Amino acid sequence: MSFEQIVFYLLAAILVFAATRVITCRNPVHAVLHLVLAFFTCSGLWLLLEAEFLAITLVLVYVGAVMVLFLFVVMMLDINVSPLNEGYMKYLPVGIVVGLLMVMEIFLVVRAKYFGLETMPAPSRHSADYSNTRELGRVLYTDFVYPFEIAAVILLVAIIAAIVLTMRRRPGTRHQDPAKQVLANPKSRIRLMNPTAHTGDDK
Amino acid sequence: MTEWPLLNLIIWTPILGGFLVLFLSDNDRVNPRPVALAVAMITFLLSLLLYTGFDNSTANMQFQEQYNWIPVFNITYHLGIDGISMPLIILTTFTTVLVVLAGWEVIKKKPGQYLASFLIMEGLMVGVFSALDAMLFYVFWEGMLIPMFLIIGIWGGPNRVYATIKFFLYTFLGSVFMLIALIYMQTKAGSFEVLDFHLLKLNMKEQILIFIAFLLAFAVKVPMWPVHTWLPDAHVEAPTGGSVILAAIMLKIGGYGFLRFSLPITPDASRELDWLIIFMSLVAVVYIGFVALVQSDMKKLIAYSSIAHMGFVTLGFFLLFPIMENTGGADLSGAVMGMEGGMIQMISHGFISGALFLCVGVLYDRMHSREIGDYGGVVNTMPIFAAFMVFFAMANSGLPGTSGFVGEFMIILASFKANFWFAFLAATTLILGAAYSLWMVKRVVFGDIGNEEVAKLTDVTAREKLILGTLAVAVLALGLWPAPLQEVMRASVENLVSFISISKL
Amino acid sequence: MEKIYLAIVLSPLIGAMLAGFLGKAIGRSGAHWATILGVGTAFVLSLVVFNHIVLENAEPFNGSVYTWMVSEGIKFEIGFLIDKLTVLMMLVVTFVSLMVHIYTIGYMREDPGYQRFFSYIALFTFAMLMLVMSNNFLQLFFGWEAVGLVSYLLIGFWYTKPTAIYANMKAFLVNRVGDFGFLLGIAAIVMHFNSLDYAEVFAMAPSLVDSTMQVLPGKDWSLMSVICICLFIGAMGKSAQVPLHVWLPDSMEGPTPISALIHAATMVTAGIFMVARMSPLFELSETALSFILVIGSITALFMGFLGLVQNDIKRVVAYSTLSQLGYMTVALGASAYAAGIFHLMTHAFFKALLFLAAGSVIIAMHHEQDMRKMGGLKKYMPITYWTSLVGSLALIGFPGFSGFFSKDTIIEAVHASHLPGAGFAYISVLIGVFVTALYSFRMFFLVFHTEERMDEHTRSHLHESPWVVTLPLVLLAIPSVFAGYLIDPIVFGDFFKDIIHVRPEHDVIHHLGEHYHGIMGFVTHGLKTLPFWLALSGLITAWFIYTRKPQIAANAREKLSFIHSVLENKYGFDRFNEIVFAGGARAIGWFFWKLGDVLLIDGFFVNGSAKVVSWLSGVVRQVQSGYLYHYAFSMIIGLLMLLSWFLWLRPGL
Amino acid sequence: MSIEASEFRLLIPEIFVLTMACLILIMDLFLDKRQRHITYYLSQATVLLTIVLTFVLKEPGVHLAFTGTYIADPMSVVLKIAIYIIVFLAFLYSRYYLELRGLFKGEYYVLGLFAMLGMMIMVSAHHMLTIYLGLELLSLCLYAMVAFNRDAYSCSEAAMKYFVLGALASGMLLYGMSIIYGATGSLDISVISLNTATVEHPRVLTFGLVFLVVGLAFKLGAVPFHMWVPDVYQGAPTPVTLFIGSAPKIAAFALVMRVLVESMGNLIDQWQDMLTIIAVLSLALGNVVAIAQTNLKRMLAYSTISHVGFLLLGIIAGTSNGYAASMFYSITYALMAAGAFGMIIVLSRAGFEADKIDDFKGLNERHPWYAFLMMILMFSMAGVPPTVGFYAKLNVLQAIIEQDMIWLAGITVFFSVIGAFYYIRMVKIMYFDDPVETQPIASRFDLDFGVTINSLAVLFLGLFPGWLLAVCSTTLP
Amino acid sequence: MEGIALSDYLILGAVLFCLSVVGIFINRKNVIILLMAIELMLLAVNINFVAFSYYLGDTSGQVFVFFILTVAAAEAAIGLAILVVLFRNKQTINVDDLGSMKG
Repeated sequence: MSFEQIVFYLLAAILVFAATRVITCRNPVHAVLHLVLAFFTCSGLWLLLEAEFLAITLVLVYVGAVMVLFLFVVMMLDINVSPLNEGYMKYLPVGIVVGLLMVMEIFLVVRAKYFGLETMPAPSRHSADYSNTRELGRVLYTDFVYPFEIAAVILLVAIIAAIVLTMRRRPGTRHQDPAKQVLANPKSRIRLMNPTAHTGDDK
Repeated sequence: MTEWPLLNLIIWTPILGGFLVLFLSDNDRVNPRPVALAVAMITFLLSLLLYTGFDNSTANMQFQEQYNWIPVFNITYHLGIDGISMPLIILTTFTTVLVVLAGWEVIKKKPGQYLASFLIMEGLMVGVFSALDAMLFYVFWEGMLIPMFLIIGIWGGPNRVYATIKFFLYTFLGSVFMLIALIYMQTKAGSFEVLDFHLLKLNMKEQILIFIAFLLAFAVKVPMWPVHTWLPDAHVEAPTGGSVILAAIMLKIGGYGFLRFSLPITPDASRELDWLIIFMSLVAVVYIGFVALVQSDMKKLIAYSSIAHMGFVTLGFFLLFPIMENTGGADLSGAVMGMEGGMIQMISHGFISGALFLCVGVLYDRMHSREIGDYGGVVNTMPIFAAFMVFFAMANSGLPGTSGFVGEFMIILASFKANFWFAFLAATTLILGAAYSLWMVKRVVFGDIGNEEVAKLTDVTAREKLILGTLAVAVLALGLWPAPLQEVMRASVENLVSFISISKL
Repeated sequence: MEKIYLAIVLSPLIGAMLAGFLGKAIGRSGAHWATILGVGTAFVLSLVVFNHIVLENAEPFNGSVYTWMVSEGIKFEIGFLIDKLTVLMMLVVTFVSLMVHIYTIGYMREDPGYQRFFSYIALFTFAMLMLVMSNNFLQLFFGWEAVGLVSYLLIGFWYTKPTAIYANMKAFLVNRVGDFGFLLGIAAIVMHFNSLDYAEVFAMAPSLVDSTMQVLPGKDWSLMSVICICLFIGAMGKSAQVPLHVWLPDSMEGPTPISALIHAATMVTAGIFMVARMSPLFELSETALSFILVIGSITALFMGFLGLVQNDIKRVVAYSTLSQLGYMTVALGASAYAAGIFHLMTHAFFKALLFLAAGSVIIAMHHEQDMRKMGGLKKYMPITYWTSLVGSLALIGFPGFSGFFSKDTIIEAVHASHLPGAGFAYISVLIGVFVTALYSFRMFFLVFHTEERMDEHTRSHLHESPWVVTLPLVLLAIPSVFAGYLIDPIVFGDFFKDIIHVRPEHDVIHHLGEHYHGIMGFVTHGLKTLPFWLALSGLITAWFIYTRKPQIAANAREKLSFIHSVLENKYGFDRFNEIVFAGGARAIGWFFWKLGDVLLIDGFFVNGSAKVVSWLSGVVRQVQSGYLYHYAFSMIIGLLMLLSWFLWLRPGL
Repeated sequence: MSIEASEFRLLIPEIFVLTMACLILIMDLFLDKRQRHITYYLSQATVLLTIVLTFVLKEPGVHLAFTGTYIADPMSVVLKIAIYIIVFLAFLYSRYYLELRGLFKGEYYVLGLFAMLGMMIMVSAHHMLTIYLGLELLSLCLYAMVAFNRDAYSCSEAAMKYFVLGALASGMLLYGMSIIYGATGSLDISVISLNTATVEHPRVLTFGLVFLVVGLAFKLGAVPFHMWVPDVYQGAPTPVTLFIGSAPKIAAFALVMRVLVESMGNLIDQWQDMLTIIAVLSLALGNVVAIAQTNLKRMLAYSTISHVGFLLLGIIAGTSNGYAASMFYSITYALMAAGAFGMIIVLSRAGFEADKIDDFKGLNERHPWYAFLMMILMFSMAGVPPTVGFYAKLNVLQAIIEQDMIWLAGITVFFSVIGAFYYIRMVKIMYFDDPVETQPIASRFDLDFGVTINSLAVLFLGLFPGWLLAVCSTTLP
Repeated sequence: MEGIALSDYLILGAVLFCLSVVGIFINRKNVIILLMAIELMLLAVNINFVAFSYYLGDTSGQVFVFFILTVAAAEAAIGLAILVVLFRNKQTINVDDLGSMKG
């Protein structure tokens, strides 16, 4: 077994373990952390596949941004650690059966018979001066410029959507409105009222 | 031939007139009734031009009009009539005039919508009879359901919702399978032209399936036993006008469908399955006759009697095949008579059942009951009405001299040629028809004044007299001299019979 | 002449329409004048035609008025066949009708439906004339049903009387049963002869004598027998032969004039006329003739018995009518068509007379019809009395009266017949003679002799009827006596030559004719035969029992209580029909409706499928539980299924 | 590979929409609450101008651009214009609804425009990547719009369900794409289409295909991937339901065309069978379950499911006739759905959603014209002539019967009869029952005008369907 | 033969994919976990793409992954936003409580 293989199986094992924990953890914080672990191992795997740029992006974008966002939300919402209820146990066997079935089915397709080394030999490694980043960058701004623009729009939409959905003026909070302050004049500050006296016979 | 697009006028005058009525009456400012009557009258008069301009000697389609409509599927807006459809069109326009009159004072709830529905339906029904493009036919055929659905549902009796939904779904179920058959033939023939369908070569299996699809549609419409149960409900709940149109015209569309579609398109399947139709027809005559006997609701009784009479129609249409079998195809005598008898029976039933429903309507308007038990001795307070009622009941039981006799007579004569027992069972209608008609008359019209309500009845108004009188004249005229009607259809029927008798295989 | 024929038919129709539609405008007298003028015109013109056809011996007329329609080369026409048979019938019909019209003026004087009544009877005259003058089966059926319609309307004339409206429906329905057969007969004729025209059918009939048809699979029946029996079933309905006779006694619920006109003189004899008219067909089927013979003789005898126990004056006459119709039918069955028609004619006169006389009595008795409440009317109503006597004597066949000639001929003819059933028929008609005499004079004595049993009030108002009533009585009495002398030309002459066809081997009339030596000879011969003595003994028995020893009748009623109750119940026909046919039909209808329509078709298939769909809808919507994981699960299961199927399980991979 | 400047010409409508959306977004910041309608008018103007632009810039023939990621063909032009029209209607209907509920914010229209942009991208996508991105652009906008009414719990619940399931479906779709990529070595539709013929292991392709079909079925809302549809339709604010229920069906059709027909055309035997199962299940479940509904939006959701079944039938036929039929179906269905939801909006007012079936009771008494319009829509959905819904069904049936799939046609019409029940029940409710609601229906000119035009278009297209049918059949290869 | 086969990566992807799928429906408590399961699923897809891209020697797979990462981030943002809205409305993100609409 080559070194690469050892690394692969090790990382794969960690990945599967981390993924399992993500879906079984009762504490969402733990789940997030396991997901982070999964991302890390995955980026390791991608390095094996010579996708250095993506591996780095995964760590930077995912672990650095998305997962932090997750953690932030988890903390912000202050959700109780839910107790392991019976429903969970009740559905777990079904889940396992379905999951196994699905793995089986997929396995039967992606197994070595179709995607083994005989049919898909590993390509030779690129030379050291090969830059995965440059390669990606080149196609990204030429061949895929149109999708790239769309991706930008998607991010914009995400921003708009997130703001629309979550930003709100809390009632009861006081905040300054400079425009109003500028427009203020003495007349609007004081109002003279002429209250009528209560006579008692007006009903 | 005329340069006027006469058929188009007859179709669109009432439809556009109907919308006019609808809009005029929107705010109850305009009385919609005279407008509707005018539209109906104009349409009727226009349709008379069809009769005068009709060439009896040919079986070809006349007054044809053809425009491009949906070129993608070769669907054209193709109209035309022959001797089979022409009488039915006139029946339609005639009946609509009466129906408009019949609802004159009685309908107080949204009269504009009511009249508009009838006018629109009139146009659609004429469209059904004159469409020569199967898809156009289907559009009219289905479109017709909408106004009828509303008429029963809005102006109907207490159980109207059940009845109208049943009516709609029954007919819808029947017709969608026809749609499949039509499309199938379009894929074979390349267009939806009915006349192309007639010439289309189809093998036995195809024919049988198409025949069954048509049967579902037409049997429901006719209605034939055992898919008839929507009719009593629909009739009972429908307002008088609705019942009249339903009985007088809508049922005829099923019969017409057999002549225009089933028989010429699938002659071999028709021959193969003639036993089925004849069985269903005879069951309708006998079984339904018995059922009619025990009805306590006048409209239900008449509805069942309609089913029995329509059984005659389908029987008459399919006598051709047993006759062919008997004679080995050498002698077709009887076939034409049966088919003509069926046609005449359809027209006559249009008059008679329409009239009977109007009679019930007259009573219902006064007493708001259709139960036979609530009446008795009506003749004492409404002698003129009683005369009409007895007359139409007699016509319903096929008294010679009335139109009810002509078709039945011809069909019994023809069915004897097919099989003694067909004639035997068909002729039981003489007894059963008389039994249920007269028993009803006995309980409703004759006798001593049944109760105080009856004592307070007033006789028919001039308007009602006019309507019933017109129908009575029509019934009598047709019974005493059916030749003018029969000559119109003869060429077409003879042509049809000879066409059907040739196998397509 | 054609215009005259048309005028004969149309003048009563015009009268009827005037009286019917314009009844209010023209008033009561207007109505009776209009109709009497119409019918009178018809009668006079009938005489003209009689003169033309019979006396001038013109060729029979056979032509069409208009073509109803033509289908498949078969002409459906309205047309007239005027030959001697027709003329005879026309005369009888118009004459009796005219008499009845006149009589009605008196009889219906106080009825509010006066105009309507006149309209109906004039309409009836029209229909009956159309029937007898027809030259084809279509029109025959038209007239056949039209007279049925008017009969229906007239029986139910007093529409508030429950019994009347029951009776008229019964009459119509029973007639419809007959028409059912009749129509099948016509259909069979159309099928095999391809024509509706008498002449064509008769001409073609002999060539089809050996053809057969299969009614029941595998059994060949003679075509002519089937046709004739079917047609005769029609006649059984119209002419009230057992077992379709049940309507006739009940039809007495109608006003008496129509009992005389329709249910005695004319309409009920339509069946007899029809069979006589169809003699070229009936002659070809001995089976049918035997059938007719047997049915007729049963009717003749057993309906006569029923006359013995009736107390309603009109019902006695009605049963008598049934019995006499049986005689006519027997004559037809014995191929003595001429005798049958002859009896039809004489019977028309004397039975109309008897009915009208009974009506006269009823008027006098203030519409009391029970004989037990009459008696001794002779002195109050002399004209009625004497005319009744004439009628009764004619009825029982007393020598010299018209009935004697016709009835004796029938009895002799049956005696001479060799058809199967002739023996039974002969015995039946012989006994019938005795019975006829017995009930006729039972009625006669109970009404006009014996002690007066009416109440005081009625008695004080008893008087002879007005002239409009008695005039027809007298006018009818004359032919009741003398019509019999026409036996010479009608029965034994060649009056019906070429009209009525009799095969030589059936020709009993010819056989009788060999012994016929003039009227006087016939009368004297009649005095020596059994029927006369039977009639006489019947008369005397009646006289003895009902005037001398009334207790005999009472004793006999007690001793023979079983037979009496059978007779009272009219052999149970009514009960049987009521339970089996009427009740059975209702039960079947109820069964079909409730079980077939409501339960099976509507309940199970229609509403059932609707229920199934809505139940299914309710069940399936539970799957949409609202929980995300269920939704996800459904997607995953869907994915798995698709994967499994398409990757591994699908056949043909 | 280089990109010609002329290729941008094809992209002008998209660029225009994007620019305008951004402009509106910015401008909206400076608008006072009372001036908010300017945002609305601008958005509508954008949509209308886009119609003009698309129409003017259309070029005959098929044009690929941006190294095959973008396609401009007649089909895309027609579908886009249909989408614009529907979006225009959707914006029109939403205005008052939002105003009355304090939801009248510029972002709604901006999101709507972005969603439209997403649909435009989907329609014109010719690469798995653009397909995916277009789809996500649309989906993200829709997720946000569903949750737009932040204070309504049902909205957020619906949004959550929609989001999770949508992401799951996207994941499946992506998984499928990855397998296809692995099997054919490309993500470009033309290349995939070429390579499918020579793939060594067809089973792998089938495997990927199943995932693709599942993803598409989800977007369409076909059984058993339909579970989100009723909840989202019911929970979302009515204008959003209208938006989701109408135009995206057209885009989804385009998606199916691109993914299945254009790229997987060689595997037609397989996806035909898959779609058949899905279509039949959709027809059955949609029609049957709709009967039990009391909420009109939910009922229409189930009705959508059944309509999707119908739409799929045309694809199943696998002929250009069939595709044209589906195209016609998707366009006309979008029109009908827009009208039906529009009617709900018309009847609603602040605090009253009018989304219960019973809220329509006796509408004929209260407002005959609305009742009439709704009736047209209902009959059209039921497929009763002379409304356009009939031709949509006719077309589809014709296509499958042409392929001798008569049994399928039989099943289809059978379920459509069941379906007819709940449509005519609506008519029954409006015409035969007595009104429960007594409040007069506020009449607003542009809203009235919108529903009137919308419904009458359904009728008009029913009377003269020829031209649209011709457009559909000529734009397809 | 030595070396890591493509199938190994694919199987790993499959396992992750299935885990995430199972995660979605066995998890009944916490919506956040669902969001994470979705991230996991995208990760599985990404592994597939990257692996294919490598073995096919084609960069477009990696480009795709790049976009998936972008979209996933956007998706996560919106998903979390919805989650926040939901939480504000109901004070819970329990999946079991999301059941007001059904049938």
